[in-house]
Amino acid sequence: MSTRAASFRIDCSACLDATGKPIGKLPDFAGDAETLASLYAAMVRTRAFDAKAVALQRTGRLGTYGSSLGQEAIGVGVASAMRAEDVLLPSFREHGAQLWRGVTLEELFLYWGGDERGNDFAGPRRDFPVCIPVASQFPHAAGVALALVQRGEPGVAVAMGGDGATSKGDFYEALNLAGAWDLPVVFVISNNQWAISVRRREQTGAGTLAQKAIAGGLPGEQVDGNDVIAVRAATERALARARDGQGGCLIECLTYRLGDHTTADDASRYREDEEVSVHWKEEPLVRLRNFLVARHDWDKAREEALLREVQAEVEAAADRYLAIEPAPRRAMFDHLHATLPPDIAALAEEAGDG
Amino acid sequence: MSTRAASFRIDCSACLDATGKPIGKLPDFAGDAETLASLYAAMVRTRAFDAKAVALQRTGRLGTYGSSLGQEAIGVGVASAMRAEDVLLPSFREHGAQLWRGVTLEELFLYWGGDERGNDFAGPRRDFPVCIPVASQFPHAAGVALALVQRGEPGVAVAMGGDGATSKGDFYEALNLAGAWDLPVVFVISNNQWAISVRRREQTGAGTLAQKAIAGGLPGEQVDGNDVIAVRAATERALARARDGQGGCLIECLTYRLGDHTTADDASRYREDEEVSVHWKEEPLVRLRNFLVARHDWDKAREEALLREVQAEVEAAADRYLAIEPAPRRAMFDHLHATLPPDIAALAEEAGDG
Amino acid sequence: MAEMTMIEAIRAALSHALETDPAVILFGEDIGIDGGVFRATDGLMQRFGAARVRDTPLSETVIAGMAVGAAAMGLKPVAEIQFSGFLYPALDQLVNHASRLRNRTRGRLTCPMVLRAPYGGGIRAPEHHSESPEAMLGHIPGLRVVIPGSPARAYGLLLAAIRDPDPVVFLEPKRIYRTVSETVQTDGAALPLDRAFLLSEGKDITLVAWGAMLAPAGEAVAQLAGEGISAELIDLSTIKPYDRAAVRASVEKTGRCVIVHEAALTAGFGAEIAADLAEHCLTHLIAPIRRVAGYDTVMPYLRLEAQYLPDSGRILQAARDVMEFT
Amino acid sequence: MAEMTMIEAIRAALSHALETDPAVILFGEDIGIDGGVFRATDGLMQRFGAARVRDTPLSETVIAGMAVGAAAMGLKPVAEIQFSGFLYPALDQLVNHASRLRNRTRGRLTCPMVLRAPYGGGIRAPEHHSESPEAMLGHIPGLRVVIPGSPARAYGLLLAAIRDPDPVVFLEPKRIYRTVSETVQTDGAALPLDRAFLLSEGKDITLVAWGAMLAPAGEAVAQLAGEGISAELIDLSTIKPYDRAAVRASVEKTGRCVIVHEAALTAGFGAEIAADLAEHCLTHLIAPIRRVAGYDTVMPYLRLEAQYLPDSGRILQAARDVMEFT
Ligand SMILES: Cc1ncc(C[n+]2csc(CCOP(=O)(O)OP(=O)(O)O)c2C)c(N)n1
Ligand SMILES: Cc1ncc(C[n+]2csc(CCOP(=O)(O)OP(=O)(O)O)c2C)c(N)n1
Ligand SMILES: [Mg+2]
Ligand SMILES: [Mg+2]
Repeated sequence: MSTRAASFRIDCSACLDATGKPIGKLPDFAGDAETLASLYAAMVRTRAFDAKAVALQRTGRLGTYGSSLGQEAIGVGVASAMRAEDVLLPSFREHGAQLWRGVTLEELFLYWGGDERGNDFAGPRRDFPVCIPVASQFPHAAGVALALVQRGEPGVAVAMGGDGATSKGDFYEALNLAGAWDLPVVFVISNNQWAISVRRREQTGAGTLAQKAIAGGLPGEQVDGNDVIAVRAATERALARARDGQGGCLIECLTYRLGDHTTADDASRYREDEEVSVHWKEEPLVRLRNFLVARHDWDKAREEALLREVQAEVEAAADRYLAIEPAPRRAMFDHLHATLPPDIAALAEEAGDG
Repeated sequence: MSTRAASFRIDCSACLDATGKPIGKLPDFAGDAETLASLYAAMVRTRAFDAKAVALQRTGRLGTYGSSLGQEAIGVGVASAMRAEDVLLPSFREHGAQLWRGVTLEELFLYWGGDERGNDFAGPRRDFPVCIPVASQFPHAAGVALALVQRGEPGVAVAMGGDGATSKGDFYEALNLAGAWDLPVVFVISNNQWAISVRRREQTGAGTLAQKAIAGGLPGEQVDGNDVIAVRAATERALARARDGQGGCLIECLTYRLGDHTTADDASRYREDEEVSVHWKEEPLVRLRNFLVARHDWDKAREEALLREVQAEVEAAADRYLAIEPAPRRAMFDHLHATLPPDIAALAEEAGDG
Repeated sequence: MAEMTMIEAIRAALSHALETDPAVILFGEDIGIDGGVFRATDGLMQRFGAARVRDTPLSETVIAGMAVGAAAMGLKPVAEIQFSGFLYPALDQLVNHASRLRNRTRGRLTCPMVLRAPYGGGIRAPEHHSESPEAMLGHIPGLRVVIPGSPARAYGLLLAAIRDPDPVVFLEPKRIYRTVSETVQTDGAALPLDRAFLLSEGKDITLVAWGAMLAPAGEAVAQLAGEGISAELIDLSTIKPYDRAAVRASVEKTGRCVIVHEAALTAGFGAEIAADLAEHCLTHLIAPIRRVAGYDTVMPYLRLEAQYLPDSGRILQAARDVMEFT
Repeated sequence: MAEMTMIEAIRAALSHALETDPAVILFGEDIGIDGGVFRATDGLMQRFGAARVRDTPLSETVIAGMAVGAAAMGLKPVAEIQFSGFLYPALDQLVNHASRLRNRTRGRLTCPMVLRAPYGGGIRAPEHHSESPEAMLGHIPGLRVVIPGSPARAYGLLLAAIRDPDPVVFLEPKRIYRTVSETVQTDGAALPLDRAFLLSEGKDITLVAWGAMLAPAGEAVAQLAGEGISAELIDLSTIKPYDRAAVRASVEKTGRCVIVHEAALTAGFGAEIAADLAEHCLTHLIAPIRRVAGYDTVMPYLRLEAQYLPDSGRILQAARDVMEFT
């Protein structure tokens, strides 16, 4: 004899369709022109940074770089829902989130240019730097959330990773711990359909990535990740629940990686341009711009002013970055320990000033 | 706007209630007295081995040992549904499964007595030995299943672990891979409600452990783990699907650890006897015996004969084990590599014959 | 001040840290109501509450990773890995994060965490419960590795590890958790990290050991004394970064050295010590540097365990060989 | 027979193994249609099919664990870890299973697997992509660790690793994947494991190196020749178990030794080599054994990478110091 032990449901939310037309009722903030304009500007700024970073890498002035082209709505939507007291733990592809949080363009250029000083954020002092070992930031997020709870602070930890990251054990262990301890941590998965050359459906047999939350006893949901309004709204709901002591959750943001995996990758080896072009029709900037034009009288003049402003800002930041001298060899020992142990200090001497 | 993206359901099955009364329709094999008697005998034999192993440890003649007291129905139910060509990858508490598969009592005593020779099974040559690092057997099971598929062999990999094992990343990674590749592997979770001193509900926020399968896109179900008929039936269904190329699944067997975690543990430090006594009313042997008596004229005579026979067998095996001399020191190098590299051979010489 | 075993001294240090520093938090498997499988945290959850002494799910990766995240936020996590054999799933977090968080953020985020783990053989434990991984950990820049050699040193070094602003792996030689007691000043005084302890002075030969190997090494020293050989015994205590100056000074004095550890010989930490001497004290060496270590094979199950672990006999033999070398 | 770079030679070896042994199977991240991020498996999926050349989910633990399970069943898995910096989640499977499956089952189950991983610095890669973990792996009993030093050796040693009945970690010095070409006999002939290769004979000093460090070491040898110093250069090739006899013989001849590796100095594999010489060749040593290695700090990001990695200048300096020692 068989009885039902449990049942679950995963929902998917959206606010604007690909053309920018509203689908159903919009969240209140969508009525505020300033707010939406700032979200749009942040996405434009992110894309401009991306373009410059790729250009610098192509000319040997930056290291390997992973563009967020087409995924700007996720970083901006998530970060714009966060408060200063929250803590961001990004993957290597959430430049938009980092920039919104106050990491400077110059700091990002420095990091991707191969200089540790790029992680010494002047702005969000508690935010984690980019995490390269995939999914290893999720356990950190659990620890950050634990510290917030332990100290009675109001913040929430927000960890971001890709679809590939959901295959790793540390992602799952963190999810399970967050569920067991009801920690205030939000797991954001930027499902851009690819992990380098591996398709989303080859990554897991799960029909959605949101359903992985069920394994940890957390709520999971999908959202249109090219819809910055929907992403922000979903994140606001998640953060509100977490702040309210109702624990964490998983948000799967559906998007598409329009560019190569990184500047070291050649996506034409494993996917057709036709596939990519289809997704260009759904990218997040046009969509929000159409909505701004239709609802908040955005126009050519403002658009051009924004582009000029952002271009100038990015170029100026790139110039400042390029003007920064590499640190001296000795710097590689400066922050190994709070104070260098004698044993290692001796070796550091040997290294000399370089 | 929000739409449904996916929905799931977890069922729980049972055949006999705690008193041995049938619940609903029974599987065909339950009509066969011989089959049920053999399942009962196997559980009695497992319990007798357990008792002897604990006694030997208490008198310093065995190493630390983990009893399966109260969980016999799982190992016996699962193994009795398997075929010789299938491969078992057990945790450290599935003595019943190993014995049914043909591992000898003597081999088990040797292993738990601290002698590698106990893993050189004369019977099931492809079965894996006990796995001590929790959950690390699940990735092996994925590999075993891959090899079976690759070679076009009919077998299925059956990996068994505890409730605590479901918190580990390797459990999840294996589950996800099995789902992504549709591998013939069955994950059996013996949920005995405890991971040493940690309660099942402290282990995860998930309401069931079966639902963890959803994260890997696999079917998951619960079964009454004290009901050997139900466990065997569920395993038969799972194996049939896997053999049929329909992929793997997860079976959560609900049971209770009636004894200490191991002979090194003192459960009275963290749980009340009252709680344990409640579960004694649901243990698997009495339940099946009642059913045998009611349906298959099992009687006192057969019961006593069985106990005598099993006792004698266990004592004889223990005596043979105790008579085995430890291997010479040199043996620690015998199977390090197929042929000992010169570098290490030299060190082995130094070790001498011991 | 009291007679204590090492496990009691560790408990006393943890208890003192919890009392005196609200940022200290303990988590691990079975460290709460059960008090840890070796009782290192016995009574601490009852005394300091389930919020500060937490049982985790069975997840070593998240135990280590959570410690990194919590430490970066200013807590001082003291996490337990139940046995060092189960530390490997935590290694990625130690190598790629804990050891370099300060460095990669130029000091903006730091990682004042301690990861405790019982290690080593000699207690007839099951498979995978008796290995010695200190050499692997000792190769990780930015990480400290400490192994206490006595109850008093366990107390003082664990407090030092907890107070240290950087990550420390604290490996506890479980074989001597209860074998010896000594007087421990439970006054909250820490002992210095990165320093070796001179256990006995000598002029003829230097023995370097740590953890449970100090006992057989000590027996060897006594034996040698009987044979008119004056041996100096050094407890390395901090494996990484270790006290090169102390070891060099001793060998420059004695001209002879035997290094002892349980871990397999090849690429064991003894190799670093011998290599350092071969570079910096060569001209003082009267005899070859000998390493007495576990054999280069898998740690055998308990029936052969005693045949694998270095004992005073093997140490003595090596010392005599070195003394007789001409 | 053809001119090949190391990456081409590796591809040729993999291709030969797939052709000649149906038990061989390849899996890893992006090794299929993409041919691996360094193209080691370029075209192999297309040629041998997606069943034998498989893209895995992003799961290093299961990549290693699945290899163990498949190998125990008689397949010969050749798994790829995309960069050695992401090998740590696989370490538990290497230490606790792959390296000891044969031993713990007394030979009933074996583990003929190969785990390939590009390692080392020098290609301006992102954070975590440039480290050298060979010493940690070299400490694991039951595991072989091989590092090829040239295209031809990569071809022959990879075939040997695949044919070996036991587990091998095959670390590929990605910095020299494409820097040099040489003629490679692609006739399926394997080269011996556990043996060092003598790259140049000399009588005054022995240089021991492996992987990408052979290039600067070779430059140093040439420089020294110009200065009238005859240096012997040994490519260790198999790190564990290594060819102690060859290194000892060379140093007994030259009396001097400099060991070079990219990994951090402390507890790097060079320590084992120096320690072995300090025990077995002490009386032949004319000068201290020097190790030229990565500094004991975290591998810096690319802007300082060149300042961290040993170069011919540092090797030369060490060799000259050793030669001038009196
Ligand atoms: C643990 C680990 N394994 C492998 C890599 C190499 N790698 C870098 S990004 C990447 C794919 C990540 O895919 P996804 O998580 O979907 O993020 P995306 O790149 O699509 O944003 C891989 C395999 C890594 N960085 N970390
Ligand atoms: C990776 C790992 N961590 C810790 C341990 C120590 N340990 C042995 S059994 C156990 C609890 C296992 O609980 P569960 O999976 O429920 O199995 P059970 O013992 O209840 O059968 C622990 C923590 C281990 N063996 N492996
Ligand atoms: Mg992706
Ligand atoms: Mg359990």
